[in-house]
Amino acid sequence: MSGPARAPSGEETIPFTFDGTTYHARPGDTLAAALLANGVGLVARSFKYHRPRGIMSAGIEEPNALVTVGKGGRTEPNTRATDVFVYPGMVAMSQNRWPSLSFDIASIFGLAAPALGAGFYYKTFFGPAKHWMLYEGFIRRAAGLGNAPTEPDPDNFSQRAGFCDVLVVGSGPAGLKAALEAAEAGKRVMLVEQDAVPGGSLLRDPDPAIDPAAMVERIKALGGEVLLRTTASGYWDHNFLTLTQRLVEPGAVPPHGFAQRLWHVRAGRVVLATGLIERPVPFANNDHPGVMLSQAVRSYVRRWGVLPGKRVVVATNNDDAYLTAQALVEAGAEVVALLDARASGPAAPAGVSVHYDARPSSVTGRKHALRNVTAVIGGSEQSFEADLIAVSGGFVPVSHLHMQAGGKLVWNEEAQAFIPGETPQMCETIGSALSPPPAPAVAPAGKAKKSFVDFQNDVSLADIDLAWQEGYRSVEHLKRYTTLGMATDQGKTSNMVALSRLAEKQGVTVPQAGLTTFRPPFTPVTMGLLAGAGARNAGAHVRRIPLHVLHKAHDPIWQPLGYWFRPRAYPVDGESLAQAALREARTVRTVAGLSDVSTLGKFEVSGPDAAALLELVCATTVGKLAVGRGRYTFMLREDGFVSDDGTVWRLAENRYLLTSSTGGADRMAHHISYVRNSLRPDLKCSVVNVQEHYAGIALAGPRARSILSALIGAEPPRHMGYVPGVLAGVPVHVLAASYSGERAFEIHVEASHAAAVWKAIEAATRAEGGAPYGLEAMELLRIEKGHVVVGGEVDGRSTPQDLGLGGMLNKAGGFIGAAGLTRPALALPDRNNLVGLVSLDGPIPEGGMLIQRAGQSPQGHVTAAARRILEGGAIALALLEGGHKRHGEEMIVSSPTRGEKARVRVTSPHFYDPAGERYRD
Amino acid sequence: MKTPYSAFSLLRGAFNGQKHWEPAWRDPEPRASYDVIIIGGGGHGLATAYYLAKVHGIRNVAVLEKSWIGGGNVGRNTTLVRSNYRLPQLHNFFEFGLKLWHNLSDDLNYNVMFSPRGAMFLGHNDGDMIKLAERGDAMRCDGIDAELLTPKQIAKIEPLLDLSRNARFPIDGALIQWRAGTARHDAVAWGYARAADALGVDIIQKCEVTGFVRYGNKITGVETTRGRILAGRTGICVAGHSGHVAGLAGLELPIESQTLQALVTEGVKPMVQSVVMSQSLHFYISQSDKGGIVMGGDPDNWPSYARRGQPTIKEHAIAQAVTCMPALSRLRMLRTWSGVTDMSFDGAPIIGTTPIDGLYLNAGWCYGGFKATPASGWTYAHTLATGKPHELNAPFSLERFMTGATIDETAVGPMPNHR
Amino acid sequence: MYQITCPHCGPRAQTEFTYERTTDSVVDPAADAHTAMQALYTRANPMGLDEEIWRHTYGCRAWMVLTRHRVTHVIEAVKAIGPEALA
Amino acid sequence: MTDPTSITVIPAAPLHALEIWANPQAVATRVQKALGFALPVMGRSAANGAITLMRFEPNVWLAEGDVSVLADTLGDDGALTGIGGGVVRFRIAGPGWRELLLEGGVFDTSAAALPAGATAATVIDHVGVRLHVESDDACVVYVPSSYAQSLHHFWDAALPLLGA
Repeated sequence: MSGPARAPSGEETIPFTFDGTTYHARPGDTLAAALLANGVGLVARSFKYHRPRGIMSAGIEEPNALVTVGKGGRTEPNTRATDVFVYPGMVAMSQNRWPSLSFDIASIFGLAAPALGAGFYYKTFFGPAKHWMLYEGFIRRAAGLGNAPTEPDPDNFSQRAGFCDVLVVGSGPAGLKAALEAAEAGKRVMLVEQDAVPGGSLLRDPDPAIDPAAMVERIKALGGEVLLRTTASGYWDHNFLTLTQRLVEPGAVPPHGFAQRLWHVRAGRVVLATGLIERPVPFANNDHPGVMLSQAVRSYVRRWGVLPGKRVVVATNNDDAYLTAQALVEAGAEVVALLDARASGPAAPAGVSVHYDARPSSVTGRKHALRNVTAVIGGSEQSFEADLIAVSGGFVPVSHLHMQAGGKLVWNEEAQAFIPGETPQMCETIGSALSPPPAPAVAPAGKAKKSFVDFQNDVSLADIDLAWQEGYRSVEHLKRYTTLGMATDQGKTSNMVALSRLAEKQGVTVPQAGLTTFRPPFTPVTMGLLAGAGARNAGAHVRRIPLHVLHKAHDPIWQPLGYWFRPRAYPVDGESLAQAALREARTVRTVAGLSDVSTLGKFEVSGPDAAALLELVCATTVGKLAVGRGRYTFMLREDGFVSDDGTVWRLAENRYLLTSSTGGADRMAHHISYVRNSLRPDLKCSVVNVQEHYAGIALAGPRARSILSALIGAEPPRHMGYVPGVLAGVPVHVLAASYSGERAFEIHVEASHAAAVWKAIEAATRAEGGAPYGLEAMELLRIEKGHVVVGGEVDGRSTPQDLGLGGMLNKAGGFIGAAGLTRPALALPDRNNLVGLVSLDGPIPEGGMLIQRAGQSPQGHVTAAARRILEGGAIALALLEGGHKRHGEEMIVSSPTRGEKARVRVTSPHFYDPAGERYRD
Repeated sequence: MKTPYSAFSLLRGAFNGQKHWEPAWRDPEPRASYDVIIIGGGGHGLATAYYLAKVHGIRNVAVLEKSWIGGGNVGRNTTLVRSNYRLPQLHNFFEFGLKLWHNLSDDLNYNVMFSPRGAMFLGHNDGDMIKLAERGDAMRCDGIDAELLTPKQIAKIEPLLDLSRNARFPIDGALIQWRAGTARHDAVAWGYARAADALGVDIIQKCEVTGFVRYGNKITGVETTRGRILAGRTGICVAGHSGHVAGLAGLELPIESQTLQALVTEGVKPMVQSVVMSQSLHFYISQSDKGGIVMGGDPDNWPSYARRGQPTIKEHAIAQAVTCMPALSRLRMLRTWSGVTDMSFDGAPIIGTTPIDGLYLNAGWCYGGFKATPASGWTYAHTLATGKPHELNAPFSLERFMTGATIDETAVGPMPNHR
Repeated sequence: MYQITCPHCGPRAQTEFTYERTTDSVVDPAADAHTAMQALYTRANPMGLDEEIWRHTYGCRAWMVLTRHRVTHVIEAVKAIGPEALA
Repeated sequence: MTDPTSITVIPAAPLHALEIWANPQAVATRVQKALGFALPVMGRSAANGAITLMRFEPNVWLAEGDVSVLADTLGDDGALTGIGGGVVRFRIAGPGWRELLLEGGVFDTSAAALPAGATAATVIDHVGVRLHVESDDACVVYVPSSYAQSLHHFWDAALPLLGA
């Protein structure tokens, strides 16, 4: 084509650029329509051979005309020019070419094509894997299509739930009618249309009796929801569909900040009015710019007033293409020949010469258009000078959603097409997808090597033949070996052509040859849209502790703990983390410190059977606790390994408080609910998760008792005791439990009132020379004390005996995990046991391996490393094979990844006050 | 003999229209009996047959495939190959396999495109980094490569990762295994099939096992849709459907079948060099040679045999990946697929004998079967040839669950849906 | 995404639910060790209907048993199993 | 122009979980006597001037307000447990509240599915929330305190989208 392909109307008011050149479009133009109108026929390069490609279709099935649209973080590579509407200032670029679209060096790959047939890469590039990587580097750079953006995406993506009685997909004549009827019957209706205007095939073949816009208004007036630029892309179980809605065109700036919306729709019934896709025709060079689908040509002529060619050959095996010839003639083009593969056809437009038993065999072309079409007519060849060929190889029903829904397909011999059949879901297909026009099978007339089937991936008939020859005969093997149908169009135009060839090779009918399945999505879906709001936070909101604001005032170092953030240390005067943590830990050892322990798992268990439930969940005794007493406890999984630990307190006759680790809190909540509701629904008790209800403040140190005593105006409980109290005017639970190894208390207070309590304790503590301490100091304290931590020593692979907790097991049994614990491997002497390590030289690398000599396979590893808080010297906790019996042994901790090493002596894990004299009464 | 694959032979084909290539494998009729029958023509089954023939000289072998070879999980995964496990039983096993991977293309005379581009686990906080160091140290002490990376070093490999400190999950470092990478999944199945076929193994497609031939406590063959076939030893190798096939022999397994989804985006020019995985988030991404970003996440953690995933599970994995690599936002998800995975009850595979004589089991690969293909085939062939496990698969016995010697890498216990 | 008809809340999206285990793998805390481990470590795992314990975790928090087909995903029955089912 | 849709944090109020594990009929009778209204059925609420009971679970009611009158009605058949410290209440009011709650959600908030007086527990943007429809014009959303700020941001960002 040369020069503009439509007469200027004065409406060409929308400026846009393609490869840096400014053009003008009319409102309603797709990029493809606008490019054709401006005489741009060469739009892209193919994937493998970099062959010149133009616009083949007028819809989402487009395999060739892929461009990059947008700028910066809004850049959308691989956008189909036929599926983006031009907006002012739109920037479009061609891709997969260098240095330019019209002169692409990589097109020399085309010369090597005879050696680069299907699967060639499986047969060469041998040698060590490193050699392959070298070749691969070239292949990778040559492959790919557009470039991904490198800047962050400035836009948001919405995800929204939708519900309806009837979801109609497609707003062609059948879809409009179905939607309107359902709306009139009082149903809740959603009608979705991927185009920007309703009408479907009516936009190409108007019917004066049907007014799409009026019907849409009527549906809306009846309460129906009509979503344009929305594609039903996934059909999932239980009539659940995902719809992708463009709120603005690709690359455009959204006024409300949201580029697209993903609908999660549950539909009572789904009506698929998805229509047909036209089949291309295989012949030599059938991928050249100027080879277009017949209905697409008609669309450009009728809907957009664009004439994609002036001298046109129409090639068909069905009646529909005669309408294209008619439209072309009406628009002033010359139809130089109508090639009908059949023996007869309907009446042709006046002046058009029809050839029967006529099939195109090859074309030659210039950059933006064709020059010549050669056909086999009867037995002989004939050439036509033409700049465009409009082809129709029949029609393929759009049955993707039907198949995604689990539906079956039925073969229609007359149309050589699969038609939607039965479906297990509440779903039906209506309209033209059920009745494609008759179109007989036609043997290709051109050379197989240049007759393309999958245009984007450069798969030709010869590639299909080669795959067959090499034994890749199941349709899945064929597809995978040739990459047929794996391009961004997912084989929408190639599947049936390829299947016909396969059937021909096998000497069977097409349905016998098989069919590949369609899986979501129908058309490609933007990743940011699928991520939704989660693109910013990985779908994981930060969880804020109740005293967040108070801590923030101290500008602590924060530590993530699951989704929580807790103060790790409160550095002052430019302290490092380690310095701050050591100061804080020393303060706790010598004076007192307070710490936020709000994120602990907490459960209030009440009722006459509360103890019975707790003795199932906990592996220690619980029922013997007196009111006002508590104890350390731990929980096992059913397989006998320790899953969590905490404390349990008898608050009142029939009321207990159970605490558990922060990291395991959600898991523990679920587990307790399972035990209570599923295993023992008969128990008379209530379990309430009070993790967030109570904020928790730990107060620890030699002066903790006196500080607290003054604050609550009463004697604090003795070790492992509980008293209710009032602090800063707020009711609190005071629990005497020590994690640090010092005299210590946990004060639990309703979270909404926790600030006053923290402030009072902090003030009193600071007045005594104490200070707040964070998780890092807590870690130093508990390691020195030899307390295990969930996620550290409690690693999910340890038994109570491994951790030195065996003596606390409930002798009566009956707890969850008792059975698992009896298995022989859980009692082997060489299991990993908890030990302490004392360094004989420098710091002990945390996570390092315990070995006896270099080159030996590890016998254990360091779970936590620290230093003696007051005395100095590196210590650690470790899990060591047979460790309980190896105290005194010298070993090496080795960390090759960090180049660190330490000589250590194996000891008891209790480095500090092993008798507990500092807090016992 | 088949025409060997080589660049020269390809060039020769350029002048004859590539007409000289024979079928990659024959399409034989099943014989009445074999020394060994392998149920399942996936990667593991075909590899097992290949090593039986090559290493043990047992060539009277049939691989029975109910559909088309390579159509199970070997054809529906994310092509990752690595041996960076924490527990020694696992890293030793997978490392043995990784060594086989490095020469697999030459061994099979089929380019499986194994590409050791490096696989890194990201760490998002100090706790993660210690766990990664622990894993790396465990590997290094056992002679397996692993290297800790700083954020700066990561930026050189993967500049598009969000390495800012204010990221929701800031990247504090990574543990990379340079010798790990990706391979072309279909080629692995086809390469093993072609090589096994060349050694005389019968690959029988469209042959579904419908029952077992049993004498007392011994399995002596199988009933199939193509008739009864007898065998000295029968090996189940149908990960994903192990529960179903073992059920035909009356075995109940510590396995639940779940769906694992994966996806690929439209192709773009190179943007991801290595394989990126996250310790705290549950996604993994790499870029295929065609330019598509291949990614996966957690399984749909409830039972299913449907090869049909749920969209919200995928969306969550994508959210995690886009958060870490914002440049993925405007790429488009092109294709999705699902595999049915054998979720074993400690997360580790099962390769070995069963309580039934003559019947062997290779199962429970969870979502890690692809990378295991050579090692699994090698050790399973050893087990089928000798009747005893190879030292590498000895820990992966079926009995370990009842004895308690589980190999629990993720340490979450027996419930696969808690993993 | 399934639609699960909660016995208490009616039809709801699967997102609100969590799967726990099959009924054949429930470990009775009173069972002897061998029986308990057999229950824990074997599953029928049929390519057909099975009974599964689910919880409406992010809804009414109640527990239920689904009779669900592993291939078609059709949920044939749902029954409540918590304390409320004893009333 | 209609009133915009608004998101407001309501000051903390006493909240309790009221769980009944035995003799539900007898407890229901005692509770009705004490409160002057019957325990609401699943998915509904009931109130007098001092207390609102909302039923989100088969055996548990969320009690908002002064529960002192309930203490004597339970005996050994049930218990009250405070949970108010862990909940932030948002009132979402105005013409767009139903649409806003579809963002990131999975639950049908249409008037037919969620009329005034109805209650429902569901998930919004990965957070477990409880809804109580005060009137056709407003819904109170009970959000775990730790997630409240994040969800508030999420809703604020989505406000300009209403009607788009």
